[in-house]
Amino acid sequence: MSTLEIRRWAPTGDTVIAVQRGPEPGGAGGLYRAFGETLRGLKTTFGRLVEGTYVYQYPEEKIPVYPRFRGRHKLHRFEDTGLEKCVGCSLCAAACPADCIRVVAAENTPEQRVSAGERYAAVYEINLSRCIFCGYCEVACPFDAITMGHDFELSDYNRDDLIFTKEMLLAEPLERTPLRTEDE
Amino acid sequence: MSVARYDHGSRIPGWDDAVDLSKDPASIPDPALTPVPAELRQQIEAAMARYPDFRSAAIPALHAAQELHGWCSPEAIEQVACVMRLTPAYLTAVVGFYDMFESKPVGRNTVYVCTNISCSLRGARELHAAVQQAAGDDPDFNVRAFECLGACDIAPMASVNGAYVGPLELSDAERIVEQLRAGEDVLPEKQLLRRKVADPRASTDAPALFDDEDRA
Amino acid sequence: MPRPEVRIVTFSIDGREVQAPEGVMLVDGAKHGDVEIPVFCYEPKLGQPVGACRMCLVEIEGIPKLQTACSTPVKDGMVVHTQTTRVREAQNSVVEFLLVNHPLDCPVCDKGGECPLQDITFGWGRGISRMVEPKRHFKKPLELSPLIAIDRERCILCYRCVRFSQEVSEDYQLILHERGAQSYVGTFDSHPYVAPFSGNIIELCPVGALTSRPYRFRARPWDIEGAGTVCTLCPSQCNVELTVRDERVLRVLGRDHADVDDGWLCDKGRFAYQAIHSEERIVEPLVRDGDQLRPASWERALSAAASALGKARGSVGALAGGTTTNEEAFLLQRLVREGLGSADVDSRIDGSPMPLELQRALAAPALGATVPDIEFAHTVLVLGTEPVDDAPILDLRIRKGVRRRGVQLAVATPRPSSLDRNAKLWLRYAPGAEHAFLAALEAALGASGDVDRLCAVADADPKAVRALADLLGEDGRGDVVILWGERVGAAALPALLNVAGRLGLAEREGAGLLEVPASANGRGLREAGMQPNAGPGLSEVAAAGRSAQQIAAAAADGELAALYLLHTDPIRDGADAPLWRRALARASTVIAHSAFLTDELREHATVVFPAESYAEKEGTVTHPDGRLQRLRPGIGHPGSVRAEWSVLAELERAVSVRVPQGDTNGHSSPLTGPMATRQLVEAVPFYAGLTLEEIGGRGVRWQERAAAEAFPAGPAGPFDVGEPTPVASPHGALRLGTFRSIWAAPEVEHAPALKFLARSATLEVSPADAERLGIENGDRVRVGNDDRSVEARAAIRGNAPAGTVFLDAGLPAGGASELVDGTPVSVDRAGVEVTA
Amino acid sequence: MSELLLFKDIDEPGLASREVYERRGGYESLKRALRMPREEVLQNLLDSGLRGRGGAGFAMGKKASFLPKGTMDKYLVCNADESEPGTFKDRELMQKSPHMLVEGMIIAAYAADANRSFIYIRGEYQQQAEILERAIEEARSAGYLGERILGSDHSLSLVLHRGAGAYICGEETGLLDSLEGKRGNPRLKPPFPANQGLYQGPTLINNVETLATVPHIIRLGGQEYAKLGTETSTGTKLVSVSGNVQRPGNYEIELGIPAREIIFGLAGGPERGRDVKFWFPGGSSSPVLTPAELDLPYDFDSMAKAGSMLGSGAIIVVDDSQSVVDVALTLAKFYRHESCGKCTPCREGTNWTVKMLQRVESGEATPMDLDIIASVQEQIMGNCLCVLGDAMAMPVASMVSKFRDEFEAHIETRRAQLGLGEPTEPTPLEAVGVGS
Repeated sequence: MSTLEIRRWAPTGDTVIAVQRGPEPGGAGGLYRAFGETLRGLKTTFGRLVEGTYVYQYPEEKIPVYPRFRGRHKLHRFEDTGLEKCVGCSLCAAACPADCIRVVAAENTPEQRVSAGERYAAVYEINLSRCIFCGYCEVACPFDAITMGHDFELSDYNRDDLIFTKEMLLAEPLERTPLRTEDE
Repeated sequence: MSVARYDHGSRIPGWDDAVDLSKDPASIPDPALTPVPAELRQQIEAAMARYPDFRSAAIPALHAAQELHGWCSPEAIEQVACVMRLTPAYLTAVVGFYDMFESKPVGRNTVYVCTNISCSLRGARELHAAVQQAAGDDPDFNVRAFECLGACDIAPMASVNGAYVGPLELSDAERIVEQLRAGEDVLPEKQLLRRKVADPRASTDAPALFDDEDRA
Repeated sequence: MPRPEVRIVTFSIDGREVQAPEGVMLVDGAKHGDVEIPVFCYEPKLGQPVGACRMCLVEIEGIPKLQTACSTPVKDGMVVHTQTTRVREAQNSVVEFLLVNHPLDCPVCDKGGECPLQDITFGWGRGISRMVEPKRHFKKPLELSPLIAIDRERCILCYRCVRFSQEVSEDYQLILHERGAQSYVGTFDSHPYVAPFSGNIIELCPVGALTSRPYRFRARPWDIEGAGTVCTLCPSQCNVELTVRDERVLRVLGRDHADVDDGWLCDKGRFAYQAIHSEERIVEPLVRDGDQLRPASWERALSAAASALGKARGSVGALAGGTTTNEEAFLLQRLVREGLGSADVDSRIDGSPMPLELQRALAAPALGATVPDIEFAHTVLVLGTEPVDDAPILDLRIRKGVRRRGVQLAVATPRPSSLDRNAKLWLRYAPGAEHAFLAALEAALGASGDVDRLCAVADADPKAVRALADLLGEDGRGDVVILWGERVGAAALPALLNVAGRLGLAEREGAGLLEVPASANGRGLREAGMQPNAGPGLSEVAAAGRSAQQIAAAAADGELAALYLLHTDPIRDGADAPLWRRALARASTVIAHSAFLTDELREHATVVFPAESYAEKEGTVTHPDGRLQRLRPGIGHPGSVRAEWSVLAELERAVSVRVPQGDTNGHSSPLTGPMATRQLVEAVPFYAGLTLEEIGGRGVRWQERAAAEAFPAGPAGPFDVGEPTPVASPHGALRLGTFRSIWAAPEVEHAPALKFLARSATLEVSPADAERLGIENGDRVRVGNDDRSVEARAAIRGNAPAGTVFLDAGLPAGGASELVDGTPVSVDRAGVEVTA
Repeated sequence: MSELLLFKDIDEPGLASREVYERRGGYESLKRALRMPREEVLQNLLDSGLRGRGGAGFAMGKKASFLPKGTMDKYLVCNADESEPGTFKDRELMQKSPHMLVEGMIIAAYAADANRSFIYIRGEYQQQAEILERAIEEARSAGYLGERILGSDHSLSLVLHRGAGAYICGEETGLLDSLEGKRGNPRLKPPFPANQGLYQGPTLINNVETLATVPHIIRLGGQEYAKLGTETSTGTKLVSVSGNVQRPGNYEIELGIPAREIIFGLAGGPERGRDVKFWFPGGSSSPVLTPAELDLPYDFDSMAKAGSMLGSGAIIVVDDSQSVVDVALTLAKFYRHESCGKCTPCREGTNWTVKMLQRVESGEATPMDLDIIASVQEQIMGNCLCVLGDAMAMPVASMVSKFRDEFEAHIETRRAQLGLGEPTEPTPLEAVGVGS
């Protein structure tokens, strides 16, 4: 009575996902389990083999990336108000295993409102020469203010130029990396 | 001197109010700079003398100050604080804790309508609404729904300037207000002080001890 | 009250046998068994537990209801459970209740990451909320004072801040308004909460409801590093932890030390760190170039200083004060004495010279009281000092003793003290009449002398003096601690020593004298040899030099060619500003280590070396009770600031032909900070063998070490008290008393957050005098004596003694030091002609 | 039915004056007590078995005997902050027979060796305070109060202290804080008032009725008094009956008579055509009882056995025309208003309960909310600093458990009225709080 009763989950209809199970071990099924998957893999390999070689003419031609590819970070604004989503909480910096994020927060004033919260990031820098693109910052962000984009062309002539500032991260990348569609 | 007030009529800020940074911190008022009416000072000092610890006189002193000022205004609190040598904040904390201390300006005629359980079972909420309506927005009146006033035997009831009256009917609301306006004794026939004990053995004119018909 | 004996008891917690001192609360006792019991409202520093938050409920066998571990003392054989379903259920419930109205705005909350509520919710909460009703919402953040912001949404009403204001600092400004779920923390009638210790509530708050406005949003706990050191802005020398981010001090927190500060900090210590990063701070050497000071290289500055000093050999006066460390003081006096052949060094800038044997008698280990002694004494006498201004943290210690341990407090000061209300007895004497007053007290304690006559000289009430003597002197009444201010003056000290002798303070363990020096490291400077008549370790010197006052007079008369000012501004700190102005103008060379330029330095300094802040310093300081504490650099030097010990060492090398570098038989100039410390320790016999490791993070009292035996004992007394000079009894004119507010400090003026507290001259007048003079509260008045005068704002004080006015000292200009000390003053409304 | 003790002569005109009171045998017990040694007076109180009439029902003599011996100032405080809804017996006593209380206090102070006494009367009882003040003045001028009372070695000062409207000041430690001039927050116990109470001194705190009974115990003798009532609930008790009854008021009964006799016999029961739906046996803080429990003997133990309590002896009768939801909400609002705010479960628990009950009232709740209400009450019970939290949690929990059907029916009807349709069952994730 004193604790909250957790109701039994009784799924029905569409909520159920059927999973196909492989054959039971032993006998012919066991043999298939031992070699079948290997053979299936080899089929793909040989199938590709006959396709021949194709060279992507990078950088003119770019390999599309998968939707979940973790490229250069982006900072976001609210679409309706234009305010920055980042409140300068520094959780990304705390989560960053490479220690490449630096946030210095400041307080919004009624005259100058930058973010939706009380505070905003006065300085937001990512040192991309150190970043390992693990995506922890994205996970840590309580406001979905930072996400990993698809941009991977990040080389430069100067180390200092690889420290991306807030303005750079808020801006859309100049060239968009092609995105792979589902069946590609 | 005009006194800046918040929207709610009080100089005492609420939840949503920041402090006024232009003010000095409120320490114990300096007697050289805080005039206190002689009568109030004497009342407070008399109260302080009655207790082993002078702080005990905080409530009596605030009662006296409220009597004089109509509510526990910052001026009233400062005066008490000055005599008692306490910080005004100490007294503000006390004022806030007790229902009978008014931290906002109110009318002089106090009508507390009990709306607690026994009274509300007998229609106190309607009565409160009726009294409020009868008093309207007359600034002389302070009509409040009050928690149990300890007179459930005359439910629904009200305390009118300290005098308990009941059981009241809705029609009494108008009379209470009228009589207060006229400065008369309020509902003399319904005053608690004139009421006899309900226990039939104690009271000679109460009904018989057991009325068989009423037994379920 | 003597310190209670501690007995160890054994009890069982979660099936483990645990030993803990008897009488400690279960919460603390459990820690001995590595069991953590969550708490919010419990904070032993605040006094008796209130058991309000209910977070610490535990099950104790034999008691049917769950008990609060914060208020249940451990007893022998007690069996406690903290992990049962029932306890967990209760803990879950309390967390759930606390979160009912707590906004989950941790990402924007300054407390996030170092928040007890976060931690406890994580550790003891249910992890879910069943509350679907709207939470309360309020405007946020609101100002509670210029220093503190309050966010009432986040408040969990644990009472800590309110209890601090009511039971620790006793300013009683912060209260709970209303009742029940409507309660909120606030002040009277929208007055700000401004008090000397208000900042402590920020550290006490277990949620982000009270935040520091200067620290707001500056950093997150994972961005910062903590650096432990000692605050040297006043003699209290509180242990602090600096919050450092990117080589900047962003915050100062207390670093609990029961023997020093009890875990509290004053607002000056807490917020004045901003002065470290002030734009106006000098961060490079300045050398005079014609009539202007210009930035220069270190080489140039050092050689300029060395050659100027070298020219003035034998005619150099040196003063040290402020945050000067023992090492710096030691090196400076060696530089002046041995390198420059002058004996004129001093650290008592506003004091008069003090005979060496008196000094030795006063500093004797047996006669010294410690800070905790104040708390456990039977009677404490506060003599000629206002602790809240002179050593603020001691004010809290005295209040704690009175409130919690029944200490009897007596206050004897010329100016009404904020401790009067806590005192069993307080009395007033005329400003400057310490000598007469103490002589009267000694007579009242049984010495020969006419109490009434002496009281008349001191303008004190003989009845009160006799009552004080009774309070202090009754046999077998326990320990007496006398907290006295350096400003009582040298003349009064024989009588003070005699009073101590009559009370037998030297024979008692917890009794004694505790001096509040005028400068932050006053004791250390003197022990390091920064005195005209004593070398390091209070050793005798061949020929005594001039005291600070005499240095000023000599310089003004052209008898001294050079002045060396280490961390001190004599215009502000000295007793006679006009004399010092003349001295600085007349001296051909003025070398100063200063963090900020004053008008006088701008005009007269030859070389100004940038001074280190205490956050950058390395070295040791000595607490008034003899505790050597270690300063550790928390941040790097800004600009081209250099360690001052090294600057002094460089100068020593440059000016001295007798000190070749690397000479191991004599002394050599130190090359590292620890080397400087070693040289100091070698020079002071009673510091012998002390190492920085031994001092460590908590410090060590030299009196408690074996080397203390090497202390040069002074005469045993009784001392010749002499005849006190009668204080001026003015005819129509008023006596002038002075006081130095806690806020009269350059750090306060240069810290943006504290600027609003910076003092301007205020004249405290009694109502009777005000009426006679036709002065209203707040009027501008002109105070003058001889041919000098200053303008001040009149403040009428009901408890001020009639016939005396009190004027601010320690101001950069226009304070009491502009007037002639001890001479009656006249007061007129400003604009009216000053009567001669 | 035995003779009346407290209510004997209560309506005698002028009883509030010393003259009439003395004519009716007043202050005789005092004189008698002062002739006995202290120990004997205390023994009489112990023998009488008198249990405190304020609510907790702790044996009064025992409490008095807890006070340490010694020469320090000891205090007797009369708790006249009668603020439990449904209780109004002390008001009647103080108003009509103030001297009985004064006399009782002097005797109790003598037994406990207290030298200073206070009456803490609630601020709303303005008229009663004036009457008492007069009575105290009369007693003082007659030498019943002051130094060396009636030539004995007993000295006592008595100060009447008016409160200013706070239910929590009826809690003994809250009362002490209030009497010390602070906010009336209850204190942590231990230390108990008997050791460290008012101004940190030993303090005996008793209710008005308890103290007013003392002269009668001395008059009858402790053992004789103990013969009244039941074995564990001795003596007569003033019962305040209110709510839906025909003759609300105070009745003096011998403990142990059936509750039905009080509600129907004395107070006349509900209006004709109405039935008792439930009743509070001991003020609004007591868990409610159903009509089935009307025949229980009205005494401390039987009420406790039935899962409720006798409390201050205030019976509130609710008839079947009333909505239980409404009663629960009224009660919860009262306790929210009166919670001092010191401890978390009470402050937040009462607040949350009101919010939930308001949703039940308006029909926005689901039956699952009733489970949460019940669970929250459990979380409050026993976890608070004082009993105020429990005082709300117990009756609300009892109402929800005993009248759950009605609560559910209420929600349904309200939803129908508002056209909200069936309550949606929360998804499993919502049920464990994720996503809410």
